[in-house]
Amino acid sequence: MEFKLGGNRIEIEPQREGSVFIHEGMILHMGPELWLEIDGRKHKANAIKIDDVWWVHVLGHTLQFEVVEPGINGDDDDSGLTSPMPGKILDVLVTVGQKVSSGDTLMIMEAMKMEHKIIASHDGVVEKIHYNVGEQVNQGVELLSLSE
Amino acid sequence: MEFKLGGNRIEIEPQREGSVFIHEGMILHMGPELWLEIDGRKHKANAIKIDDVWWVHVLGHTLQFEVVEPGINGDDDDSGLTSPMPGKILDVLVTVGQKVSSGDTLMIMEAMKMEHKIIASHDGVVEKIHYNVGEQVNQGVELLSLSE
Amino acid sequence: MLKRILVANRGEIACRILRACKEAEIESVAIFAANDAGTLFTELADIAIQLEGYGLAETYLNQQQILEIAVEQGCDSIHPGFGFLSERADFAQAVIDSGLIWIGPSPEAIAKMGDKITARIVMKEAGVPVIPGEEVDGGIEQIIAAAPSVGYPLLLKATAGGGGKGMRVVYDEADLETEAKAAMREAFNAFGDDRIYVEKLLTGSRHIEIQILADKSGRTIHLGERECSVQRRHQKVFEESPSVALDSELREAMGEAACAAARAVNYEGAGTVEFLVTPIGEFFFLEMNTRIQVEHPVTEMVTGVDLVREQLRIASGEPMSCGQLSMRGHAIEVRLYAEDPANNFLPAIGKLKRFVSPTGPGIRLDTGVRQGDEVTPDYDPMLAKLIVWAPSRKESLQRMARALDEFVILGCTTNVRFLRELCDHPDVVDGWTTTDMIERLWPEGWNPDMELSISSAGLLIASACESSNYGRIIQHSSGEVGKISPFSTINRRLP
Amino acid sequence: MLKRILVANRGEIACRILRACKEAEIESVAIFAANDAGTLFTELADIAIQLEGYGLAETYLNQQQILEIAVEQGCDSIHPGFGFLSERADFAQAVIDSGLIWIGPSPEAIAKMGDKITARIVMKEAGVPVIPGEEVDGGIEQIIAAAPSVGYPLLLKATAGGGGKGMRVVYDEADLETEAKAAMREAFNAFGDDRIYVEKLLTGSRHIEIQILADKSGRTIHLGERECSVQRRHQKVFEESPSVALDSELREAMGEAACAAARAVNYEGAGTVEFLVTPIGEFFFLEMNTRIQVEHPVTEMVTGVDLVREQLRIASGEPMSCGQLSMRGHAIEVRLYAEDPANNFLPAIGKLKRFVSPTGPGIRLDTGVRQGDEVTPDYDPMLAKLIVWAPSRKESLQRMARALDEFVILGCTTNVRFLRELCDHPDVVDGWTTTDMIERLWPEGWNPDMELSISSAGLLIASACESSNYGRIIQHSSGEVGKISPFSTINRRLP
Repeated sequence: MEFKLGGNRIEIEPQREGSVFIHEGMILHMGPELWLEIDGRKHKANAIKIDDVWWVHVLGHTLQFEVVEPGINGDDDDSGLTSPMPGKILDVLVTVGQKVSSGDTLMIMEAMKMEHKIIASHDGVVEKIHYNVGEQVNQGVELLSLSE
Repeated sequence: MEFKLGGNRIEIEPQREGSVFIHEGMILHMGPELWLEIDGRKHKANAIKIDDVWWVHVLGHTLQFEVVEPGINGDDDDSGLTSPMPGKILDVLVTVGQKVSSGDTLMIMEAMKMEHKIIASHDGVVEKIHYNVGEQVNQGVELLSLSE
Repeated sequence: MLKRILVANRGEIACRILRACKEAEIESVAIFAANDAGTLFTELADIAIQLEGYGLAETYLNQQQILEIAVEQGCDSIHPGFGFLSERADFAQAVIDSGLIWIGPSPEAIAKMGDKITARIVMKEAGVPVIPGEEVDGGIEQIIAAAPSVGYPLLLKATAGGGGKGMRVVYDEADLETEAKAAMREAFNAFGDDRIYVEKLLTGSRHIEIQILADKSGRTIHLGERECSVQRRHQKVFEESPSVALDSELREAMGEAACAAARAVNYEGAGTVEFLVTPIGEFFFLEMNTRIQVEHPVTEMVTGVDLVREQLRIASGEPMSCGQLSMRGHAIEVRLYAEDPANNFLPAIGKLKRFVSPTGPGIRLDTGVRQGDEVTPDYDPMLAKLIVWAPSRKESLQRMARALDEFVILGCTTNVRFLRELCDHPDVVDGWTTTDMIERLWPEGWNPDMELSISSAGLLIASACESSNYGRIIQHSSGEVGKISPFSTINRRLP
Repeated sequence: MLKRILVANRGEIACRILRACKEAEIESVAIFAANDAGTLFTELADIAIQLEGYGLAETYLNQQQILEIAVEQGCDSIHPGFGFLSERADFAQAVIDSGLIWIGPSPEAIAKMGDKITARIVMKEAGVPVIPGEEVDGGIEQIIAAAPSVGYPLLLKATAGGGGKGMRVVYDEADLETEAKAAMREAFNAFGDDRIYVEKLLTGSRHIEIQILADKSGRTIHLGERECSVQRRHQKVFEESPSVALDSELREAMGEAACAAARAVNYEGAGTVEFLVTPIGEFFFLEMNTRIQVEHPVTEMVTGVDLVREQLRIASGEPMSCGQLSMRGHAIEVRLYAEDPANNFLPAIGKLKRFVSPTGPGIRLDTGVRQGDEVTPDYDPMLAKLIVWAPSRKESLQRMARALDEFVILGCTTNVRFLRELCDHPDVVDGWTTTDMIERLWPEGWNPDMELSISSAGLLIASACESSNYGRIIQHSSGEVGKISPFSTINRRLP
């Protein structure tokens, strides 16, 4: 089974015996509740799946694991200049064809009453600007295209 | 539609328009949450069905309504001498054939670390004793039969 | 400094103690019976060990097994909570004999106070006033012989007892034998000891108790009073501090008497001295509870002292951390029971499908359960305690009313509404709380003060939900997949 | 006595005020935008009225519409909470002109303190020390002209502002123009006023504020300090009282200065005077917040004063109810934000599929959300405030750590873990909290201090759940029946 955690792909195949799962010396007991056993100590865990992501709370930490569907091997580029959340474009600081360097501010958008900068993740040339000042954007949409 | 509330049967057919229900001047708005409107004021309500009983929390009160299946007209006698909860019979104070009066203590059972008396709901003669001292009983089982 | 504590209890008080351990950075070991697996307190422990056996005697009252676990798990101490083994001198002694620290007073102090007759005698000697009564040594004949000199109404109490178990009021000589037998049976089941003694029933009295703390350096202080007069079936349901019945003079006199009681048995740790206070302001020693008390939070909120953490400090030999006390405002605790107050407070069972507790300023919830938990008949029906604090008694009652209105519990009958109605009952508002209050106000039993529109509203909701298939949740989890067919639900839709 | 209050706010602070109304037995009217329908605060009001329109300007900032609703609903007063219209003198005046009571200080006091430049001048006159800076009147040229005399690093602040909006640190002249423009834009969007002024950035300082109360009888008192130094993006995240940096002498000096500041504008109600305190113990007036503050609960827990209820008393013309204060123990508040602290605190959205808050002694939760609620990008990402009280600062930090460990939130990224790590960070434990602390400790941004075993454990859990179909809930409610087929779930089971 494959997951993504913070952009990294991880494979895992825990040993399973009925409702008990084992991995790296840790034991997970699965009943109506989840109990994780490490060094003989049991800890309650919480997990819930939302869309393709497992949200896991364990030992005071909250982690998100995206399920990678078997067979799919798309090299989806996480460095895309996408909108981190729904909001409004306040300013576009570049034009199509402009050369930009990693770290340059390309756009400014407003969401949750705060301004957020959209910053170039690598050097390149602006190929397309998908939204203009004043437009509302949804979460996850691509705001600009940047050549490699 | 018919319900039982505290032994009484009540019939109700609220007016319905889509997700709005009306009864005796009260309006219920049904969305992901329940909002009851009385005299223009909205109050949040909570409801959940467990087995055949609707548990309703409204205006600080908690009520239970048992659904009466249409067609069923059984005059089930709620004055039956049934076990109010799982427990153990501690004492049987009557014998078969004994005449008892309403209010007489017939049995003593223990549950939740307390003693509870099973009391005659009407005058009658003990017809059958279903459990003896020391036996475990489940909730809702008939403990004794009493003639009318 | 303690390093690893075994908490020999369950439910709400186990949660309270386990959280105190966590905060004090002391490791904790919980023990649980099979039917408590997965409940809240097992979650809060660093280590949770399942007890073998069934029933109380084989599990939470099984001294041998508990001691073995404590030793195996490398514990250095045991906290007994309340109930269960908390007032068993033999267990305290066995803990000490195993080389562990007993978080509580000495076995001698427990024994003296636990035997209610010895306690009466010790208190008399220490100059603490006791209730008129007869220190009979159990046995039905002795009780019958002692009764006439005490007079009716009288109270039968378990010599080994507490918590209302084995306690019976007798108004008439005709009922004496039946009630005495019932009391003896209950006492035997609860404490393994069927001795009963006889006291005068002081009607119209208040139950007021004084919290004390005593450390190994010899300091003994009192932390003011709690009034716990509102009781049903001799179990407290509504507790507050301070009491409207005490002025500073009476408070100091009772506080002094409580400290004298503690010193008379070389008391160490947290303890409570219970008194009955008559309408004219006399007070009588009832008993001393040699453990933390269910209602300790009201004292914590008024004094700002963390009593459980002080227990841990004192047990480890440190002096208590509280200096000069600064009492402030008013606190009220209500006990949330799984019971039907409209049916003589009969315990109830069920699954807590909804359990939404109030939040906001001045609210504290000490709970042993959370949404989804099952209330079983195996244990005491107390689910949780809701405690509020506010600057004044009036504001405290208003806050409690607000909090109880917000509390939603579906799936198990509870006393929430009963508690809510107490908050604005004139006798409670005016402070006319006495131990016979509930019988006095509702001699025919309590029923909710419910306008017709409420039941009508409930009916509308139930019928609308039923006809529209509202809120039916079908959970597909590993264990349950396929058990419930969605089609059966659809079939039951009404036109 | 007030009879019916309109609460012109939403979320957590609306809940706080509505509960205070309930407790004070005053009727309450909530107003809500369409996208807030069904949220917690609308539940807690006696009457909830939906606002027409979309966006802040048409709803929560729509003075005309709010006033019309207040009059239509027969309200006698308006409580503005914090943010939104709370510091709008014109709104306060309009409320008064409509014949209603404004629960807050006079429009004149708001105007004087709200215009940061006027406030600086009034404070200088009242003998309250202010931060070195230039009271420029806005406009990019004036800012550029004033900067050199103030020197770098400097702070651009919105003249009409507060809450970190329109505030920018400039370390280098090269960035001045860009940052000033951004600040002006943000200020305009937040306050409808783009004026900016310039102050020296006092690095290594602490943000310490004094709570005051003033009633119509002329009594003005201070309720001690709150230290709010731990900030990210100039917004407070961790607040406590008392501050380790103040001794009783400095506390009294600052308290006196705060009361002088309040008296200088004939202040009425609850207010906060903010100061920067330098490492050598100088203090400078920052600004006065003429409203209830987000972090007011820490003062409530230390002083035992219910500040919101006192606001209601004072507005109705009664004297404040608190007499001689008795400060006790230590309180800490953390602000729970829907944000990703590992990604420069970027706000986050999502549905709160699990929201299980801690309970037990010394815990207070002031929340605007509960399990099942959606966090949208429409409003401020603050979800709730978790406040703890304990007898000492150390115990308070231990309690907060315990509480945050218990807090389970799934479905929306929050700063819970960041807050948890603050609790035992040596600088926090030792009290070395300064306003630049987060940048100082994590110059490259914060990342959770997570052992490999944690992510490994998470991975095990995710894979086990995925392969065993655990915890998939399909809800069949009226609106959703049939939307999700159980078969699609079964199909996705892995072998």
